[in-house]
Amino acid sequence: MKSTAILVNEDTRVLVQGITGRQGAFHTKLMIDYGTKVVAGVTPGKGGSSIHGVPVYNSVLSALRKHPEINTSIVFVPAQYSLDAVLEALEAGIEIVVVITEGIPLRDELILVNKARSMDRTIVGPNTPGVISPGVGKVGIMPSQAFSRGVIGVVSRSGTLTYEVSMEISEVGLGQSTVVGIGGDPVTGLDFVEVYEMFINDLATKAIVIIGEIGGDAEERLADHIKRSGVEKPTLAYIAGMTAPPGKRMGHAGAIISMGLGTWDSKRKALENAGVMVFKAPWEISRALLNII
Amino acid sequence: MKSTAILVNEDTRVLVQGITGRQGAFHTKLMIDYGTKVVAGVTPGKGGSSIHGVPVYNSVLSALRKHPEINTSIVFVPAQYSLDAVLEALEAGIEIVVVITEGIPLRDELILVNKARSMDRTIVGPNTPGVISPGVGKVGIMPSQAFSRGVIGVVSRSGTLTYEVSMEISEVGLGQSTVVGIGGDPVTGLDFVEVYEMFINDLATKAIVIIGEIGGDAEERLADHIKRSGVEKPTLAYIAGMTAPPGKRMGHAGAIISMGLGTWDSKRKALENAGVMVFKAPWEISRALLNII
Amino acid sequence: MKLYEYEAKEIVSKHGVKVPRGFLAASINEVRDAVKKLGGEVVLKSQVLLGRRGISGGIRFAKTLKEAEEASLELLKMRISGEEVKQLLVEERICVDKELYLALTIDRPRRAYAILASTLGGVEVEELVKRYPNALIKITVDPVTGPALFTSRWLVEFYNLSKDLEPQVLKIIDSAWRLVVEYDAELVEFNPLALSCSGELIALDVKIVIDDNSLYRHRGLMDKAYRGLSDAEAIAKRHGLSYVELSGNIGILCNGAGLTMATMDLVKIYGGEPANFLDIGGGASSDQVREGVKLLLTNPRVKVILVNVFGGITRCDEVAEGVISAISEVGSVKPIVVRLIGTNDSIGRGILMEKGVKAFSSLREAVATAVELAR
Amino acid sequence: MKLYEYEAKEIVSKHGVKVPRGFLAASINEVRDAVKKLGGEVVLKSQVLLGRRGISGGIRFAKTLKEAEEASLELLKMRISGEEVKQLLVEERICVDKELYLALTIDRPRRAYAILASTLGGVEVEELVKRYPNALIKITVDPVTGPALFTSRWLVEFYNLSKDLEPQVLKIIDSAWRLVVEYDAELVEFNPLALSCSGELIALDVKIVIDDNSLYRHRGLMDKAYRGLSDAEAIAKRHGLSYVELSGNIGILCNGAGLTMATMDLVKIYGGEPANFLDIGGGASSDQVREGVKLLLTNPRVKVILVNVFGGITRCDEVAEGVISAISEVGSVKPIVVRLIGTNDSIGRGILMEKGVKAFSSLREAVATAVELAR
Repeated sequence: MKSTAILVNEDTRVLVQGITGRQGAFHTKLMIDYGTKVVAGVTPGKGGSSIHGVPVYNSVLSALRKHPEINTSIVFVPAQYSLDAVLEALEAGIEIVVVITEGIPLRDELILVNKARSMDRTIVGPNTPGVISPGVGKVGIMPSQAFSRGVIGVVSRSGTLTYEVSMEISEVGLGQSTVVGIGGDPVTGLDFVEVYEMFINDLATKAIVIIGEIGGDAEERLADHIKRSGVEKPTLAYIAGMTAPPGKRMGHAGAIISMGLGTWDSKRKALENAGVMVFKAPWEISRALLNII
Repeated sequence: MKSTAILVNEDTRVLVQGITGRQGAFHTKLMIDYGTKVVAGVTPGKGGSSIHGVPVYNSVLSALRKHPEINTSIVFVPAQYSLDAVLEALEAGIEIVVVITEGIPLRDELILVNKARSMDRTIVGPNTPGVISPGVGKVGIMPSQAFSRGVIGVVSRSGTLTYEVSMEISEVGLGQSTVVGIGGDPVTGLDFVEVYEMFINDLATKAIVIIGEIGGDAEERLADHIKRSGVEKPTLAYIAGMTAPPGKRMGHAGAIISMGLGTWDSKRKALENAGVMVFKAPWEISRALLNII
Repeated sequence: MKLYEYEAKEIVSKHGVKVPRGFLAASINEVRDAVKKLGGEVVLKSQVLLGRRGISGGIRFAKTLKEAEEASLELLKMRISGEEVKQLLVEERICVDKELYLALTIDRPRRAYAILASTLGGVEVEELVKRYPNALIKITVDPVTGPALFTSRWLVEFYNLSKDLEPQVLKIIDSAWRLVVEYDAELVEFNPLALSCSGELIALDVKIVIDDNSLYRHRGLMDKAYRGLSDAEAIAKRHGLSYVELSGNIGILCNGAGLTMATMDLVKIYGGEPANFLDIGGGASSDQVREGVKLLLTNPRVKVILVNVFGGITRCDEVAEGVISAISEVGSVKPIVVRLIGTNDSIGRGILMEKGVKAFSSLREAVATAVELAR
Repeated sequence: MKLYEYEAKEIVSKHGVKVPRGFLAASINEVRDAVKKLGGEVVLKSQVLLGRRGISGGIRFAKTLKEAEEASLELLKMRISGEEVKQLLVEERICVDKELYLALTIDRPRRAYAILASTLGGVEVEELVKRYPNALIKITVDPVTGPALFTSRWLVEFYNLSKDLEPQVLKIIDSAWRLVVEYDAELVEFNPLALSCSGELIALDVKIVIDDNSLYRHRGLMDKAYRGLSDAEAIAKRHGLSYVELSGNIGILCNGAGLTMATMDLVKIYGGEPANFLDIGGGASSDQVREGVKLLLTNPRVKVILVNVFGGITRCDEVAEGVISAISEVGSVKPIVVRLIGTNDSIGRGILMEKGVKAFSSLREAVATAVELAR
């Protein structure tokens, strides 16, 4: 499979769901400024208007009827309506749905993620900064200045920490092929393993950077996968939370039973055991990359 | 992908769900006689007993704990309990579930078929005679004498009609690689297209025979698929119901809206249009095959 | 299993869907009462389960009491696709602005339910699909969670209705989905669904078909499953057989719908005419076979009987026993051509032989013989 | 959000799950009344939301009224993980034959719910997973349809219980699933689930955790979300901030949990000690930032404040305004080290500059400076 970027490429045509909201409107402008082809927006009841030159429709159905080239959607609608917005995008035939919204109830997330998987569609998120293929386009909310076109594939569970690490990679002159935020919630559409495999198959990606955090077992599952498949491209990781006191809940990870996993040490061990280098500061990663590439 | 049979091969290890029932017990014997490796059976409440030398367990869980090599299940449980039996098999990790049971409510079928698909497992049926790879094994209820080892892949929506056509193929000396009944209900796990693709990738299969009937649009969908993918192996079809008066309901097809499709003529046209030869009697198929192979 | 229109309307109106005011009437007197209670123009609708009522003249409009009496006199004498018209639904006539189509049914390729909607109401759905595909949309309905919230929004937009009608559309969708969940409906059709001159959505006709396989969990509906069947069909159904009357003279009994249809096709190809479709299903007992054969033996139109069984889950010995006991019970002298093969076929053939019935193993020979005998 | 044990037991017992008889008591008098009503031996259980109650001595057994009085006197003075014990659950003591574990929770890798069951009840689940994985089974629960019928059959077999107990197991599973459907529970744990000497299944402890993101659809639970929080945590929560008190002297405020933890890690690496974790989340307003900074300014343990914001959906101008208005409201003279970068960062830096606050763009420099100032 050949590609020069994953998830977001030259053919990406974007629908913005919740385009008339504060965040939707603001980031529509930033995406357009970055060169992303934002084709249409949806806000029920606001059909007929336009935002930054983008026509607004009452439903995804009417947006797709007018713009059948749309293949990607970005969702800014409030958490209460996110499940319905995603189902609407899927039913209309959209391939990739990037769910920016934070705070969606877990059960709604389970339903939407499973629905998309059963239809062989891709959900990025929820609670994700989105996807950026520097120089090609961004479907997300990340600050463009942190990124530059290059050869490192970045996949992350975190939002802002991704910008931090990516900026370091940009500053040493390597840049990124694509940067994917899988989302910070316990249940996500794409997971580390799937994005990792996309990067392995991506011609533009020469090395892969994983950005994780304590809690859950997403990093351990990736380590398992790499151990089974063997390291095909240099892979480096940065895990936040090394010094977080055990037993305290840091942010959104929630009270979900961790099944004995999820500490910084368990993640580091699992990844190193699979041949992944683990670093303790964002700038250490970019330095190490310079030695590899 | 290399193989010498599809769905049922040398590695097939079978669990019989509903093994102590009249049909379950009878066909367990016939499957064993045919050489199929029937490893265990399940009937809740009958755990600890045995049928034709096959140990019976109370649950699929305990059967799999004792016989982790089981990868295929055949379901004979009454329609009321079939949904639960299939869910149980899936949860226990069984890869292929062959559902013989007839008369399962449509909504239950929709739930079980979707569940299996979302788990990347295979359901054959419901309301199927099962699968036989002649000389290798059978997981089904078909009379063995109609089949012989050979090079023709047969896929059918019908039960007994499959035996009829297969017997003709056996009698001219060609035999079958594998024979798959996808099941006669409006909703099935595997469909024509999926089994057709398996046969295309199967080294043992030199030509493919489709057995359809009027009603629904399964044959038309296959024709669409073949038209798009091109004819990669000779494909022949026999469709029952050429002389059935329109508007009358023949058997199980039900009152489901046919979306304007489903007549004998629409199926014949669609298939011929895709390069598939359509015949009007079972023996014509075997004669035509002789000319091809 | 189909419900009568009046039953369907009763259910959906309990769910909050608007239907015309109306009364059921089985006699001229009852029609008269209904018309008086309704006042104004009325519609008289034959309550039947089969056939296409509209085209058969089973629906009449009446402006006066007299017109209504005359029309109902005719209707109550009618037969539609062989079914007697015993009851009429007498309804107020609705002033209609626009006729729409809405149905919830199975979407086979997507393995889900689907809502079908069209701006061309009153047309049959097969017609819609074939001739006006652009006037039709299909919205997938998850078989577990049901219609998503956006569905009513899409429909209002597609139908080009005022936003105020969204709650009414939602009620209609909800009603259809409740019928799936509570009654295992496989089709709920509102056709036409009228936008009335006063701006309301009113279901002028409602069709509900219940999944026969689910009837065991809807005991209340079970006895309704026999309505609209002919005597022979009712007998067959009671014994778990699937029977359809045709016009020829060769009675056909097989196992499996596909094989039964194939046998009918071959009879035709050989120049014969099938008298029926009779599928004994999978794993039939000798009792079921006996009842099936008796149906054919006692049908005066049947000249020859052709039994074609390829045993799999069905056992040929059971079939043979059924054939023999039917013959001895009825004492008929009609020729019976039997073709038996598959599971336990040698036992079955032995049983038949003992009673002097010859069993073929070749389908071609059996069909040729039956057609020959029927000439 | 966690419920108290007594609340959890109230709910599941309404669902038909057996729990010990018991009374809530907030004083010695109420304890006395409860013991008298119960008769016999009792268990006194501190009602707290945090910490590990058993290990902390928060559960006591008493054979006599006197023992119960003495124990509750001590318990009602206790603090467990900083939380005051204000109420006790006084329960009859159950004669236990076997202790089991049963929970319904999220299975992240399968993107579903799961039932976890173990024959080793009374042990914490993390312990079970790590040390006794063979004594544990996991049964997937579909997030829409809930537990399949076979689940109770599997559990009865796995626990090696008598078949008669299957209805009781079913009730427990149903109760857990109803909590997911009706309350968006993310954890329902019965631990231990006792097989009593009289052969009944009795839930000795029940833990229910509700998904915080779902609280908008459970208005009745919303005010309960603040229980068990410290004053600072409650203030933070009210403003949509995520706050955890730590032991150091460098107050940390960032956007995003990952960046906040990373900043804490770096502070440690540079030799400093974080005073807290404070995540303002994504897209925070200047008001939220102001309240967050005020929390740190008014915390006497905080010597230096380190603000690290990488703007994405959060805008640096909003952050700068929040910082400035917190300073002017509190009038504090604590040093504030700000690192601002990303969306609208130049506007943000301008706002800070105007008020004499220097903003770094390098994370390294900001951390080094904060640690230096805290020495």
